[in-house]
Amino acid sequence: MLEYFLPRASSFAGSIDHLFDLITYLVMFWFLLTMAFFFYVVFRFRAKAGQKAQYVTGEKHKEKMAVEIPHYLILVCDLVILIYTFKVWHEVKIDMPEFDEEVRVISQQWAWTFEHAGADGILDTDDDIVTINELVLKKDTQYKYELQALDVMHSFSIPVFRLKQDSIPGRNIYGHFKPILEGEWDIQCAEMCGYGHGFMPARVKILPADEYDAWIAANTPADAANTAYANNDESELKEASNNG
Amino acid sequence: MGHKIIATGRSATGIPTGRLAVWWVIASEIVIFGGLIATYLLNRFLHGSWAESAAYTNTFIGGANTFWLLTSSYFVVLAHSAAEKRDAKTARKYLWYTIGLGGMFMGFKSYEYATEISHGFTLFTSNFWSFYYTATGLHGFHVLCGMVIMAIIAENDIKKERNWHRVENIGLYWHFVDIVWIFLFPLLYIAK
Amino acid sequence: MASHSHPSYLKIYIMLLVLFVISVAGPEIADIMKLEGATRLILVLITAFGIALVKAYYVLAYFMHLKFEKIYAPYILLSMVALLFVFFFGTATDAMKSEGHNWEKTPIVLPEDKGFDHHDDHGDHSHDDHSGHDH
Amino acid sequence: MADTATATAVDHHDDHGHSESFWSKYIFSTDHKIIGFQYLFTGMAMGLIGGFFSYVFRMHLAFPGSEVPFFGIVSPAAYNSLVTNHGTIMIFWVAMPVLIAALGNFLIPLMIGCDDMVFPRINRLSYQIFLISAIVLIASFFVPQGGFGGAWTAYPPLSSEAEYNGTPFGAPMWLIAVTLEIVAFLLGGINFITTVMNARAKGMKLYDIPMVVWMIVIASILFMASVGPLVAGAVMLLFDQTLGTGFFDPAAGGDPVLWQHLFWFFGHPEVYVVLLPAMGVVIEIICTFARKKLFGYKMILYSSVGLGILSFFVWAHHQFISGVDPRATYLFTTTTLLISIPVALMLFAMIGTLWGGSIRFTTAMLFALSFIAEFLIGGVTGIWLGSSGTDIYLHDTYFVLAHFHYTFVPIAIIGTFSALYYWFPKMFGRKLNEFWGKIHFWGTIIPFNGIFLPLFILGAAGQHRRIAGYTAYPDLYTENFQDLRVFATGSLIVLILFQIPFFVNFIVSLKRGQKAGPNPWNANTLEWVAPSPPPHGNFGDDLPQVYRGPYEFSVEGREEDYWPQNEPDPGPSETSK
Repeated sequence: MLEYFLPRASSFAGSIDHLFDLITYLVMFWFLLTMAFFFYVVFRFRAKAGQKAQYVTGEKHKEKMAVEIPHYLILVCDLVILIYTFKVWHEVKIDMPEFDEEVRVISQQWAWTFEHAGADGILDTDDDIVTINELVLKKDTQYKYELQALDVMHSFSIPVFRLKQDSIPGRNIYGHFKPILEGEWDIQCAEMCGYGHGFMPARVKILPADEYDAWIAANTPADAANTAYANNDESELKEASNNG
Repeated sequence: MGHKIIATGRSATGIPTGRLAVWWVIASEIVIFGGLIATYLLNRFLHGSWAESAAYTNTFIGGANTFWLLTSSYFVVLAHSAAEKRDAKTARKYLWYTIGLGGMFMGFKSYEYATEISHGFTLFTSNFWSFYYTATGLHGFHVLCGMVIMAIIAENDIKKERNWHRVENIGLYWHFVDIVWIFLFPLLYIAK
Repeated sequence: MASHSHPSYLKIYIMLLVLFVISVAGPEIADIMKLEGATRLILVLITAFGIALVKAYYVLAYFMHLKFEKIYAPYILLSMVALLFVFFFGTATDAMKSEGHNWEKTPIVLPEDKGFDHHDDHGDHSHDDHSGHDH
Repeated sequence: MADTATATAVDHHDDHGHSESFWSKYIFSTDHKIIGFQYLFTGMAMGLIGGFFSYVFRMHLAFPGSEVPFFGIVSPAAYNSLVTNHGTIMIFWVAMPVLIAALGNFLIPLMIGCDDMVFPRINRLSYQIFLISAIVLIASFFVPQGGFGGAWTAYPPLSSEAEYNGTPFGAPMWLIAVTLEIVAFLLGGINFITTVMNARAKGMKLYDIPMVVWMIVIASILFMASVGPLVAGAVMLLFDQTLGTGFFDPAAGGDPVLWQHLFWFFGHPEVYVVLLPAMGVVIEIICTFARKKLFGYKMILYSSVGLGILSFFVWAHHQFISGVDPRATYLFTTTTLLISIPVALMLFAMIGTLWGGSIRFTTAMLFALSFIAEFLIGGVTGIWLGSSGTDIYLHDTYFVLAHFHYTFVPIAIIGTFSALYYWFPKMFGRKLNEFWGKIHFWGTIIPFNGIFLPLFILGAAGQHRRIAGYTAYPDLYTENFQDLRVFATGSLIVLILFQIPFFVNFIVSLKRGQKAGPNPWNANTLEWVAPSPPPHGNFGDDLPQVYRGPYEFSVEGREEDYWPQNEPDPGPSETSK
């Protein structure tokens, strides 16, 4: 159902969407059944003149079973959801597939800094490309991201990827994604991070291989020493975020 | 409050109401101190280096304080015994002994704080010391509260030979404060 | 309550004092016996925390008369302690570790690692001192 | 403890009404009913403040950048402060005082048949601390740099460092207010638990206690057991904020995630702390107006106890994606999905109670029935969020927001209204007007769904919570989504306008409402034995004695369809018990 609102731009977006659909079908079945039963009961047993209510304790075995049996069925549904959930969770958060590219995401009040590994595919080398509030990715490439926070907690959320991960100061958190669609979408911060929390938008740009290579070529810093790391230059960043 | 509340005199559980309430107070205090100790332990296991900080705490003063509290616990039990026999004089005597030992505890504690601060171990030195001051400070606050309540009970109730059950209730609270110290002592002083 | 027979308070008190002496002496004994590593740790843990538990039991059971109290009271207290264990173990998965699956804490240089001198810098630890100063 | 009186035989009860001044009768009274009213009216006043906050930020969301009537331009700082304090107020200063403290104070002594709480003066102290906490919170909006704006969860380092949150005075005051409120409820909770354990009427066994009293007691125990680590954490956070310690500062070796654990270890049981009393209220009302015995009293009781225990094992589902070890999630997902079972069991038992009944649609009953229907939506939407796989996407979106409003609004608003319509005759001796009550009911329920159903859609489309400036996000700032936001805001305004009939009804009925006898609804529980409104001391000199369970409605072979708990058995031949 989610793809009606947002395209699936990552390899695991489909799994999460399928889990969402599965839960929707199971839950909706029970929900509608219960609601229908509820309104039926409310309608059927409305007060009528001269009719007295029944005396039912709910303590008899048969009456208990009437309530308990649906719950065993609910439990089975829970188990189905649970198994599928474990599978999805493992795929998105536990598993760390072999990656081709690396990107470091640094969050701070109130901007995102993305360190792309550049041409050599290794972080912390001279050809790293540092961008602010713009994440540029190559389509159909397995990425590993490293998430850091400089000041307070933020949350790295790309709705089209169905990806979200809080960043915590004092921790490095790793994860992965594989963009499978070309396009440009929002990156949001999903954890309250102060005044500018609502105003730290970033964009993710997914380019086909050739355009991505061109972007790399155009942006690789000529002189690595000039690379503007966000944490060295906060004031500029805050300005950038205000404009964005 | 012109009339007696009937509710207070009822006892469906068989435990007098005042004592039952003290048990619940202790239950809620267990989770408060327990939460603090649990967070301390989490940090302690994470940071092996805290053992070195713990080496600077003064085991002698900590031990002396344990002794004061254990002894005061003994006295408060004797006060309870006396109160059960409706012996106001002995009960008051032992209550005041307990308060005196609580005072000893607080005195040693202040001296300990003073030396540590003069040696540069303040609340801000490191997280170990932050925990140290928070935990012992919270505990010291409870000791102080216990002393004040105990003095009120000794002078306001026992002297006038009424509300005898309050001796037992404050005693329970006092023992609990003692138990907290029994755990804080090895955590902060002995384990290095 | 008045009819129960408990052992003399004095006996309990003396027992508590003996236990207290052992718990304080634990690390000293370890030092005298020149124990190192795991044996020392076990000895200290037993003397410090094992005996703390025993002491707490005696105070609870006899001074607080929990042994003679209605069954509600010990259950109330025990359930609270059990919840603390739930909290501790639930939290220990990340708060107690420096690294885990797909995450790690960035190493922190704690000030006390640098070795404090006992008579060093009196009271000039302002509050922003903790963020990694050198000694 | 400082308040016990020795066991005495029945003392004489003065009729206190005439000789006392306004102050000693209404402000410094130790009467549990007056304290209940104090909590009720303070809670309602705070509810108006919280509701006003929601109006301001919903207006800002519907018409970004434009001036909100009665407020002005909403700056990002103001927006954050508004959402933070809206959440805090609604949970700590509305749901808890009204559902636990007001109802607990008013109902417990009446329902278990005694003259007051066991510690009346501690009870009064509890309210006074609560009032101070409310004043501190309100004052925190007016200090320099404004009120705290770091979300009601107050995650450090944002909440701990003024440099980050920008509110050097607002944040500590917010924390102090919350801590004082917790202390107030600890005192009140000890009072509730002890009263119910010890001061029950003669003959009232455990299974004769009305369900709402059970629920308030279980909620108080849950609160007491869960809040301890948070109190310790609040002290540490307060030191971090005001003194500059580093308990939660990663640079000093602290761990910000630890606060999340401390908070949610309390935060999740807290949901059930407010849910259970509302469930109890609904159960009382359903039994009375369906003229039915409660379906499975013990089953409901045990599942609520099980719910309480299980609620201590689920807290990390608020932290699935917040940096805890991903492997821990397996455990917490499992427990979270399991917790649906006891809740569903209780809802099914309520529907089972309706089955075979003779349902009278009074306003109180309508609210109680709508509680079941609306809470069901809130409950089932929790499955999407409890499942860690979908929570990756839905966490901190409007889906979460709509989900918990579908639980908290039925609890705090619908539950409170049903309780008010039901117990108003007992509180003030007159009935609320049923016609205006029904208008109020439909005017509350329909706009309520109008507010939050669109937010499910917005959440599924990926809009996050607490975002003041979604206009900065091209994917979110589309015409269709904006229509939904405007619709939700419009519904909110309708909802607020429809509260006016309620308040007018309330005030008019105080003076001119239809006079109610002691038992206007023909209910069984003990509070209906006392005169309406009950005098100080409740039952006069003869405290009632209990002979049967609280829900003996429509017993076969009896003339009336109700059988009050205090009515002695007529004889062995007629009893059907």
